[in-house]
Amino acid sequence: MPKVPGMVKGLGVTFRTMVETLKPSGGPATVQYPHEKEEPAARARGVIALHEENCTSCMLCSRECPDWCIYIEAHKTLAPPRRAGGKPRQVNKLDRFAIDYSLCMYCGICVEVCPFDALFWSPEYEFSEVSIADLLHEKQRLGEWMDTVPEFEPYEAGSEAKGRKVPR
Amino acid sequence: MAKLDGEQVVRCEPIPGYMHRGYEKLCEVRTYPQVTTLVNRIDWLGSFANEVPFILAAEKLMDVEAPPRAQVIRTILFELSRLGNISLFLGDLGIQLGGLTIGFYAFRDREFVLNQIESATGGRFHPNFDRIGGIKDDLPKGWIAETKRAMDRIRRLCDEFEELVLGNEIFAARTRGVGVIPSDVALSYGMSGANLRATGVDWDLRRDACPPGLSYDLADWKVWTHPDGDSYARTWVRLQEVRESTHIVDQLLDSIPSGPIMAKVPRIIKVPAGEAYVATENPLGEMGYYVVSKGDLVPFRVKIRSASFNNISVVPWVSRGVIIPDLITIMASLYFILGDIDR
Amino acid sequence: MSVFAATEVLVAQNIAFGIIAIAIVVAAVRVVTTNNVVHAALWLVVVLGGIAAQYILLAAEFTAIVQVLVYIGAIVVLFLFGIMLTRARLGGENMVNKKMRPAAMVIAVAMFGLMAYSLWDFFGDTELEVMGRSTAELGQTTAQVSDSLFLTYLVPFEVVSVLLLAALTGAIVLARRD
Amino acid sequence: MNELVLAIELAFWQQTLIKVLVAAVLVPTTALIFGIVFLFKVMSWMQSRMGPQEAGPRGLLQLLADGAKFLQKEDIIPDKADRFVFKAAPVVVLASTFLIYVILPAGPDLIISDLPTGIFFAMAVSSLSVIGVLMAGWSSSNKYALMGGLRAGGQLIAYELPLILAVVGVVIQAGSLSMQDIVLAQANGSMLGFSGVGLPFLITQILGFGIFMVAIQAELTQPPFDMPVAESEVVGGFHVEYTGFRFLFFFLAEFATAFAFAAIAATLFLGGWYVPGIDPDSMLANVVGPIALFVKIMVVAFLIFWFRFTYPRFREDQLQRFAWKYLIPLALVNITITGALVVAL
Repeated sequence: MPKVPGMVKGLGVTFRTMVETLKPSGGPATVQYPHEKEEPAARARGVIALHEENCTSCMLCSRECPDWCIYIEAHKTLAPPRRAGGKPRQVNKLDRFAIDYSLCMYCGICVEVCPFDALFWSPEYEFSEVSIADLLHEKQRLGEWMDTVPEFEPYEAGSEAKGRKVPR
Repeated sequence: MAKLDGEQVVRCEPIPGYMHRGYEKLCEVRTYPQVTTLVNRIDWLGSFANEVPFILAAEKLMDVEAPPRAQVIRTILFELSRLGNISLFLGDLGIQLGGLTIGFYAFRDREFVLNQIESATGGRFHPNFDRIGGIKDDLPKGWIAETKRAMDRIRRLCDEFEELVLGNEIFAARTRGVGVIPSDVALSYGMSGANLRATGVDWDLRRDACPPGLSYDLADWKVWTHPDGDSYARTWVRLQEVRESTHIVDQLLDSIPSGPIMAKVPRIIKVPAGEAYVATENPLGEMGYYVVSKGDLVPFRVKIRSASFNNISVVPWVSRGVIIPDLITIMASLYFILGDIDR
Repeated sequence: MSVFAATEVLVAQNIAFGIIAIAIVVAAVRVVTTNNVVHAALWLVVVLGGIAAQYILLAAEFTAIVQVLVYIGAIVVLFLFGIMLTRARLGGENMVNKKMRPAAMVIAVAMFGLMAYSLWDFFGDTELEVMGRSTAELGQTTAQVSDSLFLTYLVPFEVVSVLLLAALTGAIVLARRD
Repeated sequence: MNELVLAIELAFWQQTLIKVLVAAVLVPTTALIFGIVFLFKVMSWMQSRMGPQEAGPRGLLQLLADGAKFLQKEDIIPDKADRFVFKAAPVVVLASTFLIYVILPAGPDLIISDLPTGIFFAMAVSSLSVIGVLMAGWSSSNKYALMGGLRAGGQLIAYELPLILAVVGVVIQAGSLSMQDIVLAQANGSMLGFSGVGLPFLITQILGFGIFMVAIQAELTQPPFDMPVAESEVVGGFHVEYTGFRFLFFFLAEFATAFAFAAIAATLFLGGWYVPGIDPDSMLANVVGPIALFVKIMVVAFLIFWFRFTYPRFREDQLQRFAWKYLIPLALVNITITGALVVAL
């Protein structure tokens, strides 16, 4: 068989792609964004959600954040005792928990260092704002995102990692 | 900056520094876990690969070693970031030479690699997944099968690229004999990676000086070289490297041992005093971290040897007397990432 | 086509001829008075284009198209090319030699007089025949041109071709560096 | 010659006006809009994308949307630019393109002006665009624009030659310069004694067709010959400084020229408006003709865009060498063979 010139072969590649795109089974590689949405991976780092009940205002996340974009304000208060008749416990009441998403690098260190499972990654990615100052989200908004946090995925065979649960 | 005589280059000198972000200095005020989030951004296309040498250097200082499962997964992700990086090189070369479609193909299939990186690490571009003594998390269920499909896609991209670009007479006319770098020049300028292998030097850190913590010995693979040293050779070597990389990933996926993914390390990491230099074969070439520790929470000094800086230092030598369109080909085929030059 | 229609067209033609002629004259004056070399070349395009338009009005289509192809498409482009490669400066140039203006004017007027006289002398008061303007006849003009070129004037045509070839070869010989 | 079949007798200028409006503005514009959007889609499909979707049904009105977008943009003229020349350049380029449509037959009677030297006229006016490009490049007072303009100029001059020489083969075979006659010659031709489908010159002039396609690819400054606008070398070439509707003019001219050259190629090599089985003198041909022509144009335009989105670009010197060393000699050989065969048969 004589050698097909490379230029003709190249034409074949583009033509094949065109046929592939038009075939119902193939389809284009792109999606029409506002109408269809791609499903991000369950681990995708979209936005950080806060489970407020678990937060003890220990400030670990705020300290470990590489660009210090987490703001926490809290005051000490007395909570009702665990057992009836016990002494009231002293707890930190969270006043403010805000993440400045214009600074956040989405590195995930805060989620990782949180010792009480208060921070979670949500794959939600549609939280853009018109003004950059509006990207400073307070704890109400962070709490709302808890609903979008998916369950942790099971691990691949051979793993010894412990499965975790998302508190609801 | 290029000084021209008509369309002929008299002298061309890269002037780096416009993207200097001071990483070496920033690293000195970040704790060891925080540094990985920074160094991710040096070569932003193969970001996981940037973490690895630093982590390995820290591990060397702390004298810990990641468990075998973590090592294999680390190596797989390392190769995935190489695929993500070099497949973009193939597309970028096409765009620089005016073939827009090639760029689209590269972006299309690179997406499969990025999706795999994302579903394992959570981050598409900046995974921040490597930890001293292991990796952050284990793989999710179904990842191995999905990655194998992605590798098939990448091999198909390689075939398409070979037909569309390397086999094309126009491309050959543009790149063959353009920007020839002999091996002694390449060595004296300290070039590394595919640029060096394209000059015929058979040198790959993955095979020749693989630091402990990566498990390339589990796979059976080949280092490709090309004797010509021109732009065509550089492209060819990279394409073979992508293909070889998919085979490495496939083999490693089959041989992931079971076990833990983290070694025993203290929660607050303090690295004992000492110095360590670890270099790995990154997508762009040799990347090394020289870490000096004084036993503190933060490194005392971090020196980063990135591949692009050395690779572009050859530009003044190679661009003498070439014409402008060839300069484009040379620059595109040398393949540098601005962040990797200036750090 | 009726005679009436033909004359009506001719009236329109005459008006168009006049308008274009005025435009040509204005453009021609600008060619020599502008300080900007590129502008001069572009005004020349207007002049040559206008002349092509006049040719069309005079039912000499073939000549008109050749005019566009050769003069505008090739010669002016080469002018522009040369100017832009060598002295592509925006804005006017003050180095233009203006001292020779009176002499140039005298020569121009003399030339105009000479040509006007010779035209007048030759044609005098000859009545030009009004041509019917049908496609078939117009087609003939092109055919006539080619017929006379390749039958009547074949030898001069070939001689000119050989001359051009020689000139071309000579140019290449002169331009070669080695 | 057939008279226009109209109930009322119209004065010459009225007829002209209607012809100009219908044939020069309405038809090409509509055809352009749909044609270009179709080509947009083709190129998207080749790149595994869907192409325009949002504007109008299936994105067919994308071009109008683009036009409206460009009209809203600020019209920037560089401070040091030669204002008048700068403003005139896009008009010259676009005008030279639209003049080509004047001689384009879409049916036995559907032609604005059946010049006896039609194809020659088309070649002549298409060479005018060089002037517009050079004007744009020079007046922008930008070194990249000037470089792009000069590259474009050199390229257009170099490829004008093979373009015309490739046409000469067709002209010799048809025995006429008139576009209408060329179509009829193909319609009345016969293939090996079988006259059912006529004789598209594509078959006899396959070499000429190849040269023509390569040459128009270069004339259109499209890949693989797009050095004048190569964004990695001269950052966009002669239209770097243009914005808003002036850029729109260049943009339109680029696609309209692609369309016009595709139309010429369709007429010269594929039989133009002629459809096998329909009598070329009948009224039906006037109805079917434009559609047939449009389909043929789309086929050729598809080829142009197929090449465009497959190949990387040549280098400037390779381009010139290719033109002078291969294309022109090949075209001359083609003419010689055609001439010899026409005389011999």
